[in-house]
Amino acid sequence: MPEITYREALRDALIEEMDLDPDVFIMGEEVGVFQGAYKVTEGLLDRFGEKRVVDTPIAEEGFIGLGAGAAMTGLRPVIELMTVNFGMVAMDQIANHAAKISYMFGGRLKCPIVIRAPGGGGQQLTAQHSHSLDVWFAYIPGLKVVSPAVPADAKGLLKTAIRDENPVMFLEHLALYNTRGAVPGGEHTVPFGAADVKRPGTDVTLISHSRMVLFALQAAAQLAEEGVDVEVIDLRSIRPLDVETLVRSVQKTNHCVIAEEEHRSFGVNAEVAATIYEEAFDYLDAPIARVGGVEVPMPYSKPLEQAVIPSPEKIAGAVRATLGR
Amino acid sequence: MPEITYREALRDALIEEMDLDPDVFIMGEEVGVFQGAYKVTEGLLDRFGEKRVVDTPIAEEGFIGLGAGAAMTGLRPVIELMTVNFGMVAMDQIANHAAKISYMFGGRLKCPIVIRAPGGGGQQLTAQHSHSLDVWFAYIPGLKVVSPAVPADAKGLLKTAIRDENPVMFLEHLALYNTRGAVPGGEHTVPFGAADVKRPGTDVTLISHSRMVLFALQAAAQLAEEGVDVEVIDLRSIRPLDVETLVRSVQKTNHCVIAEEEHRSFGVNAEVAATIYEEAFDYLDAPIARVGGVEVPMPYSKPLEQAVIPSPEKIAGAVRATLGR
Amino acid sequence: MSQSQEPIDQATDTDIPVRDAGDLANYANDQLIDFYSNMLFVRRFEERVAEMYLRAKIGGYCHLNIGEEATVVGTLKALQEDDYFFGSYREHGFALVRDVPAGAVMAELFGKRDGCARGRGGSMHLVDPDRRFMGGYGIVGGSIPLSTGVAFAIKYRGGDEIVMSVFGDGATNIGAFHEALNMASLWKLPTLFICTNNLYGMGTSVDRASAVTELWKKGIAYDIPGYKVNGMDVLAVYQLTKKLVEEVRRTSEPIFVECQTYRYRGHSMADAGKNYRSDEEVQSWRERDPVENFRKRLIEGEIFTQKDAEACEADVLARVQDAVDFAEASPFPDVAELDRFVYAEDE
Amino acid sequence: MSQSQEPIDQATDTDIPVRDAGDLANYANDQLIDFYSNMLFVRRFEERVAEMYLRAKIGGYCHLNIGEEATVVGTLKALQEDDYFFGSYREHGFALVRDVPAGAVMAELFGKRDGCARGRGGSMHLVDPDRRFMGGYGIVGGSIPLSTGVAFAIKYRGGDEIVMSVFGDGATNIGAFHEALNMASLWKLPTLFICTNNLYGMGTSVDRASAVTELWKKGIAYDIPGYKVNGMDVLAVYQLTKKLVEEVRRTSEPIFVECQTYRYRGHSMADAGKNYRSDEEVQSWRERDPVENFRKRLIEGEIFTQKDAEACEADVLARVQDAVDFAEASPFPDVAELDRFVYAEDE
Ligand SMILES: Cc1ncc(C[n+]2csc(CCOP(=O)(O)OP(=O)(O)O)c2C)c(N)n1
Ligand SMILES: Cc1ncc(C[n+]2csc(CCOP(=O)(O)OP(=O)(O)O)c2C)c(N)n1
Ligand SMILES: [Mg+2]
Ligand SMILES: [Mg+2]
Repeated sequence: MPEITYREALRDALIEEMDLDPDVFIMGEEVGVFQGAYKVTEGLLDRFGEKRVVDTPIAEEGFIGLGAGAAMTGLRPVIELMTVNFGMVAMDQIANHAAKISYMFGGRLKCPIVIRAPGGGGQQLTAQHSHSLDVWFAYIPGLKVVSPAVPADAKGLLKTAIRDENPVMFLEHLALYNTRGAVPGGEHTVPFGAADVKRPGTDVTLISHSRMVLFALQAAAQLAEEGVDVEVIDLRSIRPLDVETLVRSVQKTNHCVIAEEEHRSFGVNAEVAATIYEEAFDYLDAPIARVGGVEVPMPYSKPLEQAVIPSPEKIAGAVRATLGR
Repeated sequence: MPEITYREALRDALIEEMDLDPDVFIMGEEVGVFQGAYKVTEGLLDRFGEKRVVDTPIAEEGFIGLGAGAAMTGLRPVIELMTVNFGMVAMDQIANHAAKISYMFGGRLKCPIVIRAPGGGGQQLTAQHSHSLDVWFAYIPGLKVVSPAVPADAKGLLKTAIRDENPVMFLEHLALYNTRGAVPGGEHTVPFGAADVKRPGTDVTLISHSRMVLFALQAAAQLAEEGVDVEVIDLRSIRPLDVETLVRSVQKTNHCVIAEEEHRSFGVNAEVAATIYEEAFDYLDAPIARVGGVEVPMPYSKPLEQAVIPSPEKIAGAVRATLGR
Repeated sequence: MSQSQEPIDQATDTDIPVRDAGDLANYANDQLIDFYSNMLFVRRFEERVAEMYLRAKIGGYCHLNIGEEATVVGTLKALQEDDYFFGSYREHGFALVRDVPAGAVMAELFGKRDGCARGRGGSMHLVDPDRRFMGGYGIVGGSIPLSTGVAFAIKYRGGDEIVMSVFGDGATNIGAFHEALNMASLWKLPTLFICTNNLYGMGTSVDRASAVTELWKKGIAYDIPGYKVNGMDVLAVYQLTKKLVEEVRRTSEPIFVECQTYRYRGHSMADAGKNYRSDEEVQSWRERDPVENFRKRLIEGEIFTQKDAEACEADVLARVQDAVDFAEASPFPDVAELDRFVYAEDE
Repeated sequence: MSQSQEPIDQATDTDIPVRDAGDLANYANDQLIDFYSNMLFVRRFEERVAEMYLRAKIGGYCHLNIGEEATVVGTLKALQEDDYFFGSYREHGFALVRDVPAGAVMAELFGKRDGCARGRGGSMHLVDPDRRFMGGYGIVGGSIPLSTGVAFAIKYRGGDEIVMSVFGDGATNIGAFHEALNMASLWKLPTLFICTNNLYGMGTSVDRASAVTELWKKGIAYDIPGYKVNGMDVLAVYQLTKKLVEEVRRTSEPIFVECQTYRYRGHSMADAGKNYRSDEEVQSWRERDPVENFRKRLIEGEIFTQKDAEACEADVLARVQDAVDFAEASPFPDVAELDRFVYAEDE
């Protein structure tokens, strides 16, 4: 299998789905002439034309609402939110319109929109531009929320998202676009609601998603040298959550660490932890350790920012502590 | 102590603080001429005049931002968001501006704004108007989040909020305005970060906040007849969270149930649960039971809506199940 | 809180000629009677809704169109069958005029299984995709971006339908309005924006909410032509809207219309409608009543007789009663199906 | 993507007379030289920032004012000391002209302890309350409501300061802009809105983003008078702004000014600025360079000599170097203080 970047994987998924279905179109700030703020949509304007690759004004609430309206007629917009931070101006259209269309109209309308949005920190983008808002979206019934860590999942999940009949928040990570990985050739989709064991292990279950999966794998590699066999699970899908895979792993390892980039409190990690306790309480030999971002608005200064974001070392440390080593 | 309504308690707090400090003013939709959509601000326009009781256009992002700007100069706006649902159009000003002012400017500016917002369901207000968004706000460092269940706390927390130097989300509940309770006379404030044992008990810790505290107390009364002695704890303050009070109770009762109106998954309850497990794992004789709203956009039809919101019976059932009865 | 109360009949800032709306001779009798009976139906239906609300058959927020019937009927009757409609939470009348079955509307208000949104939506979220009635929405201004999205889809597919997007005066102050109108104009999306200016957003009069009180001008900031019409006169509204619907269809460019109208009752069933306006003001608008005055005109113009009017009244009342009966007879939705429709059932 | 490139010097839609901006005789020599040296300082500072960015001394998003110096200097020099300023993320130059110590600005860009935001804010969030420089903000349009809030506070307290609120052309399409301008006008909040129209929001030209491309007209939708000025001519900008600052102060009513300017570089350090505009376009604007042309004018007008200009250049470079040295010498913030300032330290 050829290695491609996360960015290319996303682009491939877009191209394949746009080739397959003329109802799929792309809309967002700088997706066309500028070739994408992060170049995910590079070349697509040339390939598909202005009709299907639509540059917008800076008006996230407006164009996400517009996309949702188009979706209500059966079109399949793939909206690029330049970064998830700008979702804050559009929350009403995402969470109180798109997410509600199916239910509040008794199933008589639907809204198959995909909103792609990179988030996360690590690039000195400071307080207003470094959010992980996964939990905001995950909390809302009517939305589906997925977040790939590696190119294969980026491609497979995006294809699934575009074909889904519901609004999907597709959460990317700014620091992943240049990362590489193998992607299966041919038609490749990844189902929603299926976590992925990225590294099997027996001693402890280490759960994360998005960029933190890479850090978790680094921590696992380091711990392997110390004789600790870590099972690394990538959530991939946050809503729906694949409880079964998580519980099965914990039943085997009896120990669990959750490492996420989000603010440590009130995040996705809390739900994951609470759920595992509910389903596997008697299997846990120690409380679940939660590693998360330090709870501050993201500072600009490099050493401060580095101190906010969980590192592989910090994750490894939490694993050791959980195992009493 | 005289019994007054939750609404009157809020109004008293506003009047007292406005009498004390000329920098305090009220702003929001229908707070003046209309006397408040839920009549909390009734009479205040007459008493304080147009300068300090400001009716706004329907522009939540605009007037919350405007309030935040005024707060940056040291004024103390108390914004009324007609309901928390309309906060969705203003999330950017709340979570990405007001909440960030202090930190991103290195402490050189501050933003002492209070945003009062009623939320919750139970009044057939349907999908777009029945949110409990507590977890969205609680997730954001830089915000403080409080939510009173009874008139005394409504008054005491609101006075504290107005005196606080930081942005405070003050979350009320639509179904509580007419409920009555005793409020201490004279100067009465309630500190942030302090949960309140609303009913002491020895067998199980039952945690909730806002309207659910009333349901929890009803459940406790019913269980008392069955010989189960429930300790009911009202969080009151969500960010900061009073972990100590929660943990102390669980160490005593060895059992815990959390009952919240919010959607059951990815809510405040998950953080409360995960934290208690972390701090009191060895004291828990059973997994924490979480009772929450059924995860659907709120349906209009009365029987459906009633099925969504946790009832005292459902809460009591969860307590029994946790105790193995 | 002073509001202009002069009659306003003419389109403004436009060179599209407007025929004299007052001339009944320009219309077939059937059409005039159809307008009348539709307005009457909205009036009587809403009166019954108010009654049912007080009897606790209906709950939640409930906003009536009473007083606004000429605007409701005049705008919607100008729309073609395959055109799309978006409304706010004050949309009962629009649903009825769009031929959403009255029984399904009343059943929805009752929260019953046979409601047009299967009891999930209630008063603010009536819907009927079969009639391209794309729903009522509860967030002020929230439906406007969605409506331009449907217009975008029409253009994407090369269709010749248009979208009618209805919202209140208060909605013109919120960001979503601004963003959506800019895009509609920039991309030439076939949308007819209809602002029902009933002088108040809840208790806030237009001049206390909007720096520019001539709301029809607001489109001009997006290069969208604006018109204002007397929203108490069904013929004036119909005539202008009809023209503009076809204009939008022909050019695929958005147009903005302000209909000057009034709601007699409070903002919703929870508001007595007293403390922000005078009784005299309400009375002065009642004297311009769109239903009463139109009936008088039809009788004076010998379009129909007093007896015909009475028959119409009886017919309308019977249809309203049928709707109530239908709603009463329908069961509540099955609680076992509580979480159906959260996600679209994948095909 | 065609953009008007005619010189535009006059205020429009106004009866306030505008003096001939070109007449150097209207200004004291000191003032003219002050304008020049400020523009030059912004230019050289920003060039050094670019260099430091490439050397990884500076990270994150970094947006420069190069090309926009006349707008930066002309607007800010018109402001009184106790007036307030709000900017976007493209605000380095504004901070410098507002006399925020250049060392503290550079140290902030370096993420150092002695930065004006103590290293927490970086390029987009420069601040200095002592100089009523109320901050740079990263969300397009997000600072506009805040700025009107300060104007509200001024009025609340009966002060006679004003607020200058600066944002880009792209920001005029977002909801916050609309909501804030409406309230500023409705409540007569003393705000001077300055739109720096540099023809692009990132790669999107004004005509691809805004249905109305004459941005100064956008205020009119809120009954706010609009002006347009040649943003490449510091005297034109200063003269108009000066007048309007005092007009806002006198009337407590908001005014809107569009400054037509241009950024030579890409949107940020991450953008080469190539694929959405032609080299010829960039070149044509460089020929109108605000710094170069003004220097020539000053020399031709015998305000100063070529030698003076060289001395000024040397002085500016030295000051930039001082700023860099200061930033280099400052330590990084103490990680132990990571969570300081999340909440205001209660008094
Ligand atoms: C964003 C938002 N803010 C506030 C409300 C509460 N609210 C409901 S209707 C209304 C008044 C709307 O007035 P207008 O647009 O004139 O419509 P009308 O009710 O007069 O038909 C308000 C403030 C809301 N639904 N949405
Ligand atoms: C709400 C929001 N959407 C998108 C962005 C990303 N973004 C940053 S600057 C920018 C362009 C702004 O253009 P303009 O207002 O013209 O200012 P300029 O950069 O030209 O000074 C965009 C789209 C943002 N910061 N905020
Ligand atoms: Mg109205
Ligand atoms: Mg620009």
